[in-house]
Amino acid sequence: MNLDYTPDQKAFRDEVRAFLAENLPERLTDKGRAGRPLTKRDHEEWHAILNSRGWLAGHWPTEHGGQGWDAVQRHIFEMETTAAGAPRIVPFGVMMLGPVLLKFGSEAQKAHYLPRILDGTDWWCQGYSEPGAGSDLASLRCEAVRDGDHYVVNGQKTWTTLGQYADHIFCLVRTSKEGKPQEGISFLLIDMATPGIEVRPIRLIDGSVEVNEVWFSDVRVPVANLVGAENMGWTIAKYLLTHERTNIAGVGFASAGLAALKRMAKGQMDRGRPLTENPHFAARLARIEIDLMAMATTNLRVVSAAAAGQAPGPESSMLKVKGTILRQEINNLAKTAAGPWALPFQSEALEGANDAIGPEGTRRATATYFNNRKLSIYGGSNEVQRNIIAKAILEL
Amino acid sequence: MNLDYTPDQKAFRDEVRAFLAENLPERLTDKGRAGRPLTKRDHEEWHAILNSRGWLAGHWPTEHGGQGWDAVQRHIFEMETTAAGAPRIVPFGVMMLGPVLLKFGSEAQKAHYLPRILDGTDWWCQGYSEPGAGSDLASLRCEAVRDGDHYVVNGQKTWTTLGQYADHIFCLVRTSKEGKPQEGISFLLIDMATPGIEVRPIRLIDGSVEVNEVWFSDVRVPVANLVGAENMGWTIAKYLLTHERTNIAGVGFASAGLAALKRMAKGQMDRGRPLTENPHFAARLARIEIDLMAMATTNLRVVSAAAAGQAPGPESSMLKVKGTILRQEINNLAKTAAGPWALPFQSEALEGANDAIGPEGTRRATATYFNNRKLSIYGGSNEVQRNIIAKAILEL
Amino acid sequence: MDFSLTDEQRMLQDGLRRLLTSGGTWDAVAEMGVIGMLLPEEKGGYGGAGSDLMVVFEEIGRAGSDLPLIDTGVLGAGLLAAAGQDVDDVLAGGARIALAHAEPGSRYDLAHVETRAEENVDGWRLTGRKSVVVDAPNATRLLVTARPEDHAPIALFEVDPKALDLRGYPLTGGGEAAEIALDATPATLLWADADAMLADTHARATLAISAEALGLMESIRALTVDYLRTRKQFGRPIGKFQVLQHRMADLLIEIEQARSAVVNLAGHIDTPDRDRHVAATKNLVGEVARLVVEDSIQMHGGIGVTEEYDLGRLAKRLSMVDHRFGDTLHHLERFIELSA
Amino acid sequence: MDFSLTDEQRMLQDGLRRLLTSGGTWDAVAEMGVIGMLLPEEKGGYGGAGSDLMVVFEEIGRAGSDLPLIDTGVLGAGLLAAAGQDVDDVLAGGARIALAHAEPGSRYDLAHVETRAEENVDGWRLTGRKSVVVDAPNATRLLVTARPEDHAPIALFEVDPKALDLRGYPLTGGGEAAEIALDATPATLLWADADAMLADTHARATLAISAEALGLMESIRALTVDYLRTRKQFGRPIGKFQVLQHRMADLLIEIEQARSAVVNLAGHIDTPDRDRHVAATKNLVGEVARLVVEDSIQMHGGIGVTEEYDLGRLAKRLSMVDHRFGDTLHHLERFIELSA
Repeated sequence: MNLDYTPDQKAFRDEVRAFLAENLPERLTDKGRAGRPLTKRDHEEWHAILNSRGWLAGHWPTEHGGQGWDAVQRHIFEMETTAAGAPRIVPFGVMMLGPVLLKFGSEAQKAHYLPRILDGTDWWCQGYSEPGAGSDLASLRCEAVRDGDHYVVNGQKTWTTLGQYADHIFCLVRTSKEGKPQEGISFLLIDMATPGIEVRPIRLIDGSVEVNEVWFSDVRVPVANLVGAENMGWTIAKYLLTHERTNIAGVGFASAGLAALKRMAKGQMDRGRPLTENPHFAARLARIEIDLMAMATTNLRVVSAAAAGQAPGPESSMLKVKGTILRQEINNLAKTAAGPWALPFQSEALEGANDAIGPEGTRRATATYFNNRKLSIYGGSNEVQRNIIAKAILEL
Repeated sequence: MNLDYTPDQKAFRDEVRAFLAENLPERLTDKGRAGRPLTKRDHEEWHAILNSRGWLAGHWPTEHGGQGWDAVQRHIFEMETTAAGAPRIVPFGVMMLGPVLLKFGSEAQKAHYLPRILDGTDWWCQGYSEPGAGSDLASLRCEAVRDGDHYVVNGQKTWTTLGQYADHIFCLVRTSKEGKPQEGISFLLIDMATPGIEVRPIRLIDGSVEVNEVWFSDVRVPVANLVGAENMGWTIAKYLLTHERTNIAGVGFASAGLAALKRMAKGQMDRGRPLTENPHFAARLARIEIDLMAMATTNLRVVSAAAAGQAPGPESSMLKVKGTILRQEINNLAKTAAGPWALPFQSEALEGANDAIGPEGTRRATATYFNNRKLSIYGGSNEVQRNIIAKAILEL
Repeated sequence: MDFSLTDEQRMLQDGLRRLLTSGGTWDAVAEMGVIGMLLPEEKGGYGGAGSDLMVVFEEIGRAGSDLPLIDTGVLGAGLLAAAGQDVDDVLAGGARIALAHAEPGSRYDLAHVETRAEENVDGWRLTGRKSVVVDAPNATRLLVTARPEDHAPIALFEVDPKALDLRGYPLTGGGEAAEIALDATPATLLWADADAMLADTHARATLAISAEALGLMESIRALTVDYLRTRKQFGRPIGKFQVLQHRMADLLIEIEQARSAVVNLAGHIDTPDRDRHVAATKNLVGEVARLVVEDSIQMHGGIGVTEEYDLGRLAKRLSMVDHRFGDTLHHLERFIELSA
Repeated sequence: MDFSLTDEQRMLQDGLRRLLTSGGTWDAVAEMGVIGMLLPEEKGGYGGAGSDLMVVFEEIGRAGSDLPLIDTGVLGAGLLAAAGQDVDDVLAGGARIALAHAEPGSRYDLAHVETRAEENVDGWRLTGRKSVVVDAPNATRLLVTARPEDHAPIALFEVDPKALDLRGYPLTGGGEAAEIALDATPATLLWADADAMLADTHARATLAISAEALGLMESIRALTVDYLRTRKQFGRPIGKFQVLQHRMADLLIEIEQARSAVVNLAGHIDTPDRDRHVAATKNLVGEVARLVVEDSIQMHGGIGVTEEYDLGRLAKRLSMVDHRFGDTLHHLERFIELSA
């Protein structure tokens, strides 16, 4: 048993660090540190920088422009970029559609779409949830009816993150009402410039506008845009839920969040001493840190097993639940640490106004707290994850 | 709104206090304080003292030897006796069978049994649970088959508290297998001297032997011992679960337990200071105390409503859940406070040996912690209570 | 022992609930006499019992109202009356008062006042910074605390809000506040030794905001129960899932605990044990508020965090209760100190 | 990065598991060479890595064994070896060693030693009281700590257990301990300045008991999963109830956290960051242990607290882990101090 990286892994880590020191724009890390949201341009800039080094999709195979990273390398890359305050890679193309096409896509689809993800030609978003089908994807109703060489899509998707920036959407659509509800679902690629698509932003209580409703009215999609076979969408969705989730625990985000929280709390005075010296605050901070130290190792154990080729079990569900609880705990303690500075409503909209209230670290505490309530809701709610874990261990 | 007692209630409280100062034997409070279990004799002695004043069953109507206390008086009596360290009244006759007979019993049954409960002639125990029917009473199987003027009882009861002391048992028995499972249950009074009854003690992990298995083999019980009509047992059991539970929160026990915990913790030194000055210990103590202050008022609000004649709703379930959580929290913190003194196994069996290990307040901490795991299991487990609450509010 | 309301309180409750449901304005609420209910007779009001405050603010919370009743009614009118000022006009709704007491570094410490008061021939002048002054952008009267010198008692002043450098902004969950810079700002001295009256009005404000939190919890509970009964997933109402049933049961239990904590504080607001109850109640209410906010959003799923659905606004208001008049940590420590 | 065991460790794990399942005695365990696995080569053993301790004690825990391997192997042999003594006989199972270090008032403070050592012409004599000395009633060798004077370093002595006033008693969850009164008891000085070796052996003992706790958790988990699958109520296996499913899922998550915490400590036991990991691991393991004990009993219902069913004994042992080598509160405070 050895908790250290191998010499090769250390060398890779150093390589990533050196690259970040050289190439990560300070403008972007500053924005991240202040909790200000990134623009589409910011994301594109960072993607292009990574792609120039071949690291935008390092876990893809080399023949498709990746590096063939194993789970440990991928983990190292994620930890280093997060620790350096780099923007996260927008996941929809690189982390979600890419692996789906690699596993289930036709050669033509791979040849067409994968390079366009890497070079930024296409910006993808995800069309899974519907108003009546959040955690219960099997009951989705957005339907695609075959009409010659096309599917005609009608219905509504919701919670489409960054849909306002996207020019393509991958959707789960109903292609059959026969059999079990999950048997009639297909995975479809849709160009958002197709007539009949409308995107409406949803404003959230933190003031953000990152999620959207997407409406489809008689949208004609070429049959060639079907991924895998018709009615195979459930298999594809499940694949994404259990594979390709090395970062599901969000250890990097949690570590960076905890570090930021500590910095901020040290600067808040509480009855004449730094808040970090209030024993009750210190206790809550310590409990989070102790839990995070363990979760980081749980995560590494899973990563290490994945790198050794072991099939994923309920571990990704366990990491999702614990990881989101911890991150929300950090967000809550940051809101607590902000004290009265949590009161001003400082939404994204105020960003440019340069008139934020209170010390820098406190300004986004409340908005982040509310925004990250989503962590335990989306990507399979924590209740659904616990159902999955229980099913796997109880075998009932 | 007024949180003080009325002058009449204050006078009653003072009367109870004066009586306790005069009549509560120090020998019994000493035993209680040291956490030593009471013998059958101890219980009988205390019951007799209370009965001499007419206070053993103060909530019974006056014509049956009670005082007709309302819920507030009853609450005052319970709080005062607990605070004084008096033994609890063994509930099976006075608190359980008594109210059942008063509500459902025949005149003959009332005339025969009620005085014998008061004067200590009969010691009752409860035969509800079975090995396959704990929280799920409807599935009980111990059966009573009519044979002339008798029922013939066969089967097994378990978790029969203090059954080893009892000479009578009231049982839920199956008298019909028709209809819904709960429809074929009857409430039967059984003299434990009847041939065919065997009592076997169950040893618990704290070393105690307070619960028992009771086995019935062709036990002949006169039909006159049926309470209410045949197959009416479920109604009677439900009546007991929602009525007659003024003390279900255990505020008195919790208050006494918290006071004992504080006394004990003050005497434990932790790195050169009393444990109560360890801020992390103090925080847990404070959280318990704050919760208890609120629960005491929740309890009073329910008591006050009951005294005003309001029908009980899901409140008793709410008090049961919160009350047991709090008492178990106190028990856990007492075990923590005991520190290394929690390690010696100090069971009841050692009681007489006069060789207990460690400071007095610490000696029973571990045993009490384990013994009181039962609080959230018996009398309708906390899971069952939450089902009841949810059903009442969600009306689904 | 009596937990029921008086007939007058019940009328107030009914009237206020009806008024707020139909979008009651500041003037309408004042006209109903609500502000006067917050002060006792000896201070010019006609209420002022703990239970009066509880009734009023539970309704404010239930409606999710952001009327600045705490600021004008409890703090403002309370301090003016304690300083011997006539408050008839205030009770009639003729003024909106903000209290500029907290400062950028004071967090929840009432005693932390670095703003300096200097007296010269023209009268008093104040210099310093005041922070998150709730309702200041709308205030017609502004009360300001300052010290003539280090370690001197805190003194209470009035300043003309129009004469001020005031930077207003919206608050999370509704209402507004401002950062205020005082730079030799002319002021009128109201009371030289205001520590006790500040402690007293803040204790009452803590009761008020705790009752408001309780009202918010009740509304959120109702919304959530309704959602559990109507929203369907996996082919049945989500309220049929045992995990959500039990979570809702636990919420209900904790909301009852919060109600009892508010009752306790209301019953002890004029007793020597007041401060210990302030600490206990605010701590418990803060803990329960967090649970209610997080669990109700979780049970709603995504819709719980959208602006168009009512839960979000109520949840934000409830979550902000922990950031005024001391949070759970602050009051936990206070409770430990006061229990020692 | 490699979380797998070596071939030797896997053999040790398999062998020990088989041996303990068939009721392995002290002699059999010693003969297998298990005690030697707890010490590194430079101290006379042939193991001693953090992962060696983890493997051994996870099996001890899994079996619910009360063999005093921590006392003889980790503390006893560890201290003797550190003091330059030959431990071949101990590693071969030829001795049972108890360490009399804690005193009635020491709680979890390693530095609290009031027992006094005095040297005269006949040699050293010790006077004081030692408390909850685990396995002392069965020990053939007894190590005792004392100070020659206030503030002097702690010195390590050996005392003949037969010459002692020793009051033995059983421990919750198995094993025995004793209260020991020393009254000018003759003793042999082993090491004059033993603070560092005490800290070191106690860090290793904390790893050992944390791994033991992990093994206990695994056994309790297995029992509980089995119970949920087979026990029927309301007409179906209780594992079909969503509330119990989710509680079991949460237990599983927390047990994985405990495993990672033990891995962390095993991996840092010989690094400068050792003490911070000792505190983190023991705190986390204590928290998880409480959850596992209480939830597993609750899910079992009444049978969970009966002596005849295996859960009770395992739960008692697991619950007692928090009372040796510092509890969750102690290590929380240590972690905060070490993180500052």
